[in-house]
Amino acid sequence: MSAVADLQLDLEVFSGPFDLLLTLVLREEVDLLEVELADVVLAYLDHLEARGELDLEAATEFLVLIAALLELKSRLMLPRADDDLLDLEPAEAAEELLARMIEARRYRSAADHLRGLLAAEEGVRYRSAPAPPWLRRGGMEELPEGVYSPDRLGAALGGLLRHPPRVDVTHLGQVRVSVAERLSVLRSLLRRGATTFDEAVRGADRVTVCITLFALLEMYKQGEATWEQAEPFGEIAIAPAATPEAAAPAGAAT
Amino acid sequence: MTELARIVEALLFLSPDPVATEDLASACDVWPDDLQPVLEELRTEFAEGRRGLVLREVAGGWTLATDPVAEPAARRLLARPRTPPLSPAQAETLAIVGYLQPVSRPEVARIRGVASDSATATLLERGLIEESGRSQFGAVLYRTTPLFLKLFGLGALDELPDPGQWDPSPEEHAELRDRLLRAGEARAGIAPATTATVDG
Amino acid sequence: MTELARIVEALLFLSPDPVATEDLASACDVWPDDLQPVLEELRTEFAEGRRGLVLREVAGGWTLATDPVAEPAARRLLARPRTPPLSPAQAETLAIVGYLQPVSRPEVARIRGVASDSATATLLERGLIEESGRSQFGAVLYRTTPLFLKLFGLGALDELPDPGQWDPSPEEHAELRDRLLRAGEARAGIAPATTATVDG
Repeated sequence: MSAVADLQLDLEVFSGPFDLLLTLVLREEVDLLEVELADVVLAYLDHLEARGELDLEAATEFLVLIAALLELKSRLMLPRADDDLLDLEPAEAAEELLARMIEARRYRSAADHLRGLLAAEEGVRYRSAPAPPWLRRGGMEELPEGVYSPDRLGAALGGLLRHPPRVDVTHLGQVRVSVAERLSVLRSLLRRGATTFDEAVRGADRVTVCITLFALLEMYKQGEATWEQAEPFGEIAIAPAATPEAAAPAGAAT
Repeated sequence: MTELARIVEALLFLSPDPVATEDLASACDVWPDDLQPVLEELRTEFAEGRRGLVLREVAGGWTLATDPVAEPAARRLLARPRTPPLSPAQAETLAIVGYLQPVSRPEVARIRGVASDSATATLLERGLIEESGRSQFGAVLYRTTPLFLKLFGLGALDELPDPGQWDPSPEEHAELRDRLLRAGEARAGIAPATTATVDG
Repeated sequence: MTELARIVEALLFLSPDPVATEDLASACDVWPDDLQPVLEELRTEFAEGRRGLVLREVAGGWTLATDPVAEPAARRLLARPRTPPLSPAQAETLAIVGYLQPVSRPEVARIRGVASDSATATLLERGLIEESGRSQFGAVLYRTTPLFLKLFGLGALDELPDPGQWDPSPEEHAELRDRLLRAGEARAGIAPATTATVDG
C-alpha cells in the first residue's frame, strides 16, 4: 500500500486516506451508497498529476480496489448482496430491478400503514407518574440473588478485547492482472496492425477491462498508439502511432 | 366490582408499562386462568365510550389509557405534548426495522435507496427502536421496542399486516416488467453484439 | 357517565399531582360551578371500597390513588428493582465498570466506540452502578453497587470470572485497561497518525 496509501480524500462523507475508507466501507461504518466513487477517481488523477510519474504497480492496485468498490456498490444497489450479478442479461437485470422496486414500494406502503396506526392513536395517553412513596421503600431484601450470570460480563469483556480483523479484500477480486501485462497484450495486438478495444479485452473480466483501458491511456500518453471512438458507447478503434507495417496475413482469422 | 378486579385495576393504574396476564396473576397470587373472568369484567367496565379510561391490550400486556374524548382538555392541562407524528423517512425506516428486525443501517439504506442516518437517530432518541447486537461485519443491528408497540396500539409484532398485500397485482407486475425489459434491451443494444468492423 | 365526567376521570388519571377544581374547570372549558355535580358523581363512583382506585380531595385539589387493598399485590409486582435481561450495550458497559472500576464515562465511550449514555443511565436507574467521585480531569467516575454483587450472585468483586477464557489474545500481558482501550481505538479505526472524520 505505497502510493495508494498516500492518496488523501476529502469527500462529503469521509475525509482521510483511501485505504482507511476501504477499511471503513468493509466494516459497514461508512455507507458505500453515500460515497461518490467518481470523486475518488478524480482525487486519484489529481494525485497522479501531482506525483508526475506513473507507478504501474500502484496504478494496478488502485484500479483493482476502485473496481472492487464499484462492484460492491452496484451489488448493494441490487437486492441480493450475495448473488453473482456480474454478467446480468437484460432480462435478469430487469427482474432484479423489479424486485428492488417492489421491495421499496412494500416498505413505503408499510410506512403509510404505520403512520395511519399512529394517527389512530391520536388522543390516547398513558399515565406516567412516579411510584407512590409506600411503593418506593424497601425492595432490596426481596431481590432474587444471582438473576444475572457473571459469565455474561466476562464474555462481554472478551468481545471488547477483540481487535478488528485485518481487512481482507481478496474476496473482492484478486490482483490477477497488471497494467504491465495488459500493455504487452496491447503491444502484441498492435504489432499486427490496427485493432479495437473489444478485441483487446475479448472474454476478459471487468477488472481486466479497467486495467486494459488504463494501459491504453498510458500508451496514448507515451505516443505509442492512437485511439478513436466515433460515438458514445461505440467501438474504440486503436491504431499504432508509428507507420504500421503491412498487416501480416498470418494472423488468426476471426 | 370483585376484590380481584379492584386489585387489578389498581395494579394497572400504578404500573408504568403494560403488564402481562401472567405477571398480574403472580402479583395477585392466583392462577392466570382465575384472572380471565376478572379481565373480562374490566374489559366491559372500561369498554370504549363508557368512561374516560379504556382498557387496552398492547405490547404483550394490559394497560389503562385515556379515551380520545379527553384529548383537548388533556392538552390544556398538561404541558407534556403527545408523540409527534413521524416524517416519511422516519416511518419508512421504522417500517423496515419493524418487519426485518434485527436489521443494520446499511440494509435500511439499501432498501430505501438513501442513507437513513438522521431518521435512525430520531427513532432511537424517541425510544421506538433500539440496538440489538452487531452483524457479522460489526454493523449495529436495530429492533423495535415495547414502546413502539404501545404507541402504535399493537399487541405484538405479528399484528403488523403481511407486507405482501402492498405488492403490485399480477397485471401491474407484468406491465412493470415489460417496461423494464424494454429499457434494458435499449441499453443492451448499445453494446456491440457482433464483431465490429475496424476502420483503417 | 357524562362526557364531562369521562374527561375529568381521564385528567385525574393522567395527572401525577392533585389538580385544583379551577384547573380542571379551565382545562374542560367550563365554569368551576359546572364541575361540582361531576365531582360528586366521581366521588360516588370512586368511593372507598368500591373500586381499585379512590378519589381523594387533598390540599392541592383532587387526585386518584390506589385502594390499600391492592398494596400487597402492588409490592409484589412493582416494589422490586426491575431485573429485565441486559441489552448488549448494557452488558458491555456493566462489564467495563465491573472490571475496571472506578472508570470514567469517556473511558467507557472509548472502549465501546460509542457514547454509552443511555446504557449508563439505565444501569444507574436500576441501581447496578453508581457515581464514585470524579477523575483528575473532572469526569464522573462509576463503580458497581452492592446490588450488582447480589444480582450477579457474587460475594465480592474479586469473584468476577477471569476474562481469560473469553480473551481472544490471551498471550498479551498488558494491563486489562490498556488492552481494552487499544482494542476500542483499533475498532474505531483510529490509526495513531491519521485523522479521519467519518460523517455518520
